[in-house]
Amino acid sequence: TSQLINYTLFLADNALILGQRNSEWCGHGPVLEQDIAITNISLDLIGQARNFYQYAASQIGGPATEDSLAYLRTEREFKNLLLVEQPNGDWAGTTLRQFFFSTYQYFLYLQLQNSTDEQLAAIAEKALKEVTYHLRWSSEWVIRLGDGTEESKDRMLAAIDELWPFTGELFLPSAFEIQVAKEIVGADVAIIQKEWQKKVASVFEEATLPLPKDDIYMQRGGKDGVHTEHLGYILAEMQYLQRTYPGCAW
Amino acid sequence: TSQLINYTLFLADNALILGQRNSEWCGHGPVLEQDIAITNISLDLIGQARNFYQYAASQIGGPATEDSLAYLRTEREFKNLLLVEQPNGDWAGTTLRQFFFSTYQYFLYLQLQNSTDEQLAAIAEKALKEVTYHLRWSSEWVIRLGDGTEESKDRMLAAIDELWPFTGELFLPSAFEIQVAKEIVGADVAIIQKEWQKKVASVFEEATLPLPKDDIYMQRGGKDGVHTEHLGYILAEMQYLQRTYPGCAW
Amino acid sequence: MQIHDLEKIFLDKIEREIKIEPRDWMPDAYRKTLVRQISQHAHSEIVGMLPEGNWISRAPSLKRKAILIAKVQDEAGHGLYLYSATETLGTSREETINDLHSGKAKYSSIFNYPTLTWADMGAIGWLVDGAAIMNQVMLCRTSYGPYARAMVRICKEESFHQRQGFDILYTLSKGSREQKDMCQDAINRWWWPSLMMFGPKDSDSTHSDQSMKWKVKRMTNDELRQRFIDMIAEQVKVLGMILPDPNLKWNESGKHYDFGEINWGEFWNVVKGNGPCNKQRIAARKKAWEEGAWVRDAAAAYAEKRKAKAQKTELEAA
Amino acid sequence: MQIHDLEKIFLDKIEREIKIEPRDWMPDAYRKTLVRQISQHAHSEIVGMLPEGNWISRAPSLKRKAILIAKVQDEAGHGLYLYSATETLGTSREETINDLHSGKAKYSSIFNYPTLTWADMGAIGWLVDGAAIMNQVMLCRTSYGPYARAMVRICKEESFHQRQGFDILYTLSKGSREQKDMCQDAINRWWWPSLMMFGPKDSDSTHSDQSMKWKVKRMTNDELRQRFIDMIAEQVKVLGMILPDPNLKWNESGKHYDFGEINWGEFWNVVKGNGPCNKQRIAARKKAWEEGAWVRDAAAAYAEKRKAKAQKTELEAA
Repeated sequence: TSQLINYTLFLADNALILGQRNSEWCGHGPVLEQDIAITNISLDLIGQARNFYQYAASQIGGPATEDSLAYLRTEREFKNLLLVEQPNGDWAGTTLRQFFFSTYQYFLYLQLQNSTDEQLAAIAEKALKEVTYHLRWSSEWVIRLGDGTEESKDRMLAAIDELWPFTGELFLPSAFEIQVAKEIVGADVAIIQKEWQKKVASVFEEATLPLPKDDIYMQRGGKDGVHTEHLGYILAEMQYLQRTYPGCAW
Repeated sequence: TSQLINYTLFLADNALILGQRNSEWCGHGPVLEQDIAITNISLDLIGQARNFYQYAASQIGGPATEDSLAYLRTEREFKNLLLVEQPNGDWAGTTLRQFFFSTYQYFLYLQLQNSTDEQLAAIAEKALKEVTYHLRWSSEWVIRLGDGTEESKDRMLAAIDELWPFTGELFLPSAFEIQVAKEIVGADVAIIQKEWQKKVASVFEEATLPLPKDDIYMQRGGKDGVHTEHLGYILAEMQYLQRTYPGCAW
Repeated sequence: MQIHDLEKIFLDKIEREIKIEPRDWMPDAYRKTLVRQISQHAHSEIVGMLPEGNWISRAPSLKRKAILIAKVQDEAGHGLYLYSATETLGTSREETINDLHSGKAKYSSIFNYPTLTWADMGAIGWLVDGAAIMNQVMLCRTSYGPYARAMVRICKEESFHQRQGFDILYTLSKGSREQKDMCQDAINRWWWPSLMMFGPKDSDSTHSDQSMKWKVKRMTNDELRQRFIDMIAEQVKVLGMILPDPNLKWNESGKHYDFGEINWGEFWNVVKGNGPCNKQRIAARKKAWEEGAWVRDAAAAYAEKRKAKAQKTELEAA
Repeated sequence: MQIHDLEKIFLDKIEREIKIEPRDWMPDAYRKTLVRQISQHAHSEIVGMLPEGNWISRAPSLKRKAILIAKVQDEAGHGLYLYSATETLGTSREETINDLHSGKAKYSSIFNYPTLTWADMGAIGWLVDGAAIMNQVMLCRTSYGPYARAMVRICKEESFHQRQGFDILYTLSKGSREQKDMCQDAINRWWWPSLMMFGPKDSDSTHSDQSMKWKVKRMTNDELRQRFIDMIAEQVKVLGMILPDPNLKWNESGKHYDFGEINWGEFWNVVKGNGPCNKQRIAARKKAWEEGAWVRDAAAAYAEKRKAKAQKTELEAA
């Protein structure tokens, strides 16, 4: 169904855009081992994106390919969460964004691997090992920076302030999520939310970081293609060659 | 001749790329009046670029337009000086870059307005008023920051260190400059260089800034399309819409 | 003279349509209202540079790029006029700007929406500037002289901007399928927020009554909004696009367009700081201001040096 | 034992192809040569991440993007091995990095050239990694154990990179007119700098003789360069491209390719710091290091806290 296509693209776009953002660190990390770690996460995410795009392309049929879906859609067609398109900020912002997202992705894939859609289930199952590592790695950084120096705590607090408003959207199911959850054994966003909150609370506690208050207003729009102003720039850069030399093999 | 086309494109590319760079300040200047001033310079430069591109398009003929020349050429085809594509840096970097370039452009246009090529002469003559203002404005900033506070002087010194290596290229005539100077009464780069050096020396003196030593190595390549890594990003962003929606009117 | 007499003279001037000037006596509340309103207007011009500035580097033709730069520059100019107008009321530009950065002063909430495609440049010109003009035309006759005169200058440029915005959309509406979609999409996203620009309904507006009496405002929010809707509902036909309101329909007896309910929850939410770009806009302004501090300091230090030098020369000459 | 005897044992090991290990006695000059060479090699890997990293965000397909990221990541890994190897010689990573940032330590000059088009990713893989491999294969047999073992690991990955680079160019060479031009242009720009990677001519090389005696190096600059040219001159035919050297031609009697004069003025100029990107590369590395200081501090502080806690727990349990 077309909602399954949208759902698959949503999964792909999330992974691609965060992979693209993380890869900006490549060669610029705070220490070599972490440069390698964040680049590795980037690579995993782009791998997941490719699997989802390939699946979406097979559903769409015709000339659609993983690359046509990644390189030839516009800012209003991308369905990724606003969270993943936010600028990297400093290392606190990047690791916190990763933590928020990996926690979400972990509980999402945990359910998806049991989906009746075999393709989605297979991709989720395979990716789950990677995401388990991303989650551990990013949790450790949130804890390390939260409970490190005064400066690192301040920076982590600023990152929370910056990114928290983008976490609500994760749990506001879009039309395609609702439809897909109905049609195939998909993911129940309410369950993900509960697990996500539990995990975040426990990591924040260990990190001696306060949980934001309940009444913070949550941004939304990504799933419907209404993004922040950042996405347009990401795509302009990412798609440049494909747009400049249409129809070429690379 | 095709060298006259190259020459015209060179004049156009310089103005466009510096206009594009300066326009990044729009809405972000250090004080409202200067935000307006730098934006105004940007506007003048883009206006000059349009005149030159239109003239180049008329020489090329066929479907060439000012927009096809600005939006559909690649990084290896742009002939602009490396100086104008350098990142804005801080206000010292931006005003110094403008000063170096406007001094150059002023003495260049001063000669070009007497060119036997009527089009070039007309464009240069018209633009000269604008450039005279750019030169005065940027000279004043170099003096003000050089002779302002300790911080502003340090920043101006850092900007000199950064940008000086890109000033040599201004006076290394390319094949098209040599050819055009021969064919039509064009600009004599050696004369521009002398005047440029005099002007820079006098403004630096008033600014209490030291002139860099003679033996600093000068970068080159822009005129032959061998740019710094910055230009690719400028073009990816600038050309995005034209590349994404080919053949449309806007 | 007693306060009572001064107030009488003041009200009498208002009554007789004589402009209040900076040196004239005026009630504190009048001054306060004006400072609030003019500075809010100034901030709107300055913050309003950001969503449009966002597309300067990506404008799709050199002509459009030049027009857009000139437009954003005009807004900076409007900001300048208006900061000057608040200065005539005894509030310095620095004070006014600090209030913006601290969140004490507001600016038009419309600029807290993101500009997502090139068509947004058209929609902002047509709808946002269009809505602003309704207000500004009225303000050309506002009772405070410097404000009214600033408005006269601003109005001329704004109506030019509105035409340019319409022209962007018009070109898109005659273009490719993708361009048409882009055009309709921008209208869909900007229509409701632009209706909110006129402020709450008259029945919910806190400042309106007194402002009307002082002739600071000369038409109510609802009156202006209705005028705007009537104008746009006609113009949209030229574009061959539709306004995203199923309840929009010509009311023959009232000779105006009826329209659907505005989402006031969203309105207040954005005013409170929760719009998509509130944080980003203020952060951009603060960054520009803070990173410009050393420049302003250097300029001041240099000016001081020059003055000292000039005085010395004068003394020696004397 | 006297120094004289130690040196005899050392030279004897070298002679008999027994690897020198970290705890073995070694002449100061040998240690110094190794630290200089290995750290220069490590820095080349790290700085070498930048020109290629420059195209990650713009890679033209997802597959190419993934391959490129993995490749740059490999280089970071190589840097790690090599920093570890310098540590076995008693030089800390921080020291080594400081020498890079201060300009005291060098890195391969090739990375001071800009990457201007996508084809440069191919040319770097094919030519730059290809030239590096020549050197590295030889270093797998270098006399210092940890260096030789690091090289074995590195060589495996590098030859993979070279194939990937060639594959990028191969695809371009079979593509559109623009792609073919892009391919030839990249070869034109990278050919001569990659020949310079082997260092000065043997007749002008300062460190070569002693290094050969110690079996740190096992082939001369000129020997390696000739091998490289002979290999590439054949491979370029597969691409249907040409090498930008009119004097390149098969020498039947010598069974190698003759080639034109290298521009040594350019070589020394870039070594001295005047290449197109020297400043930019070092600035990028320094920025990453300086902006990462608070992260490293926080990690250290946290580890300290954890250690203190663990000790306390241990004490309480005892």
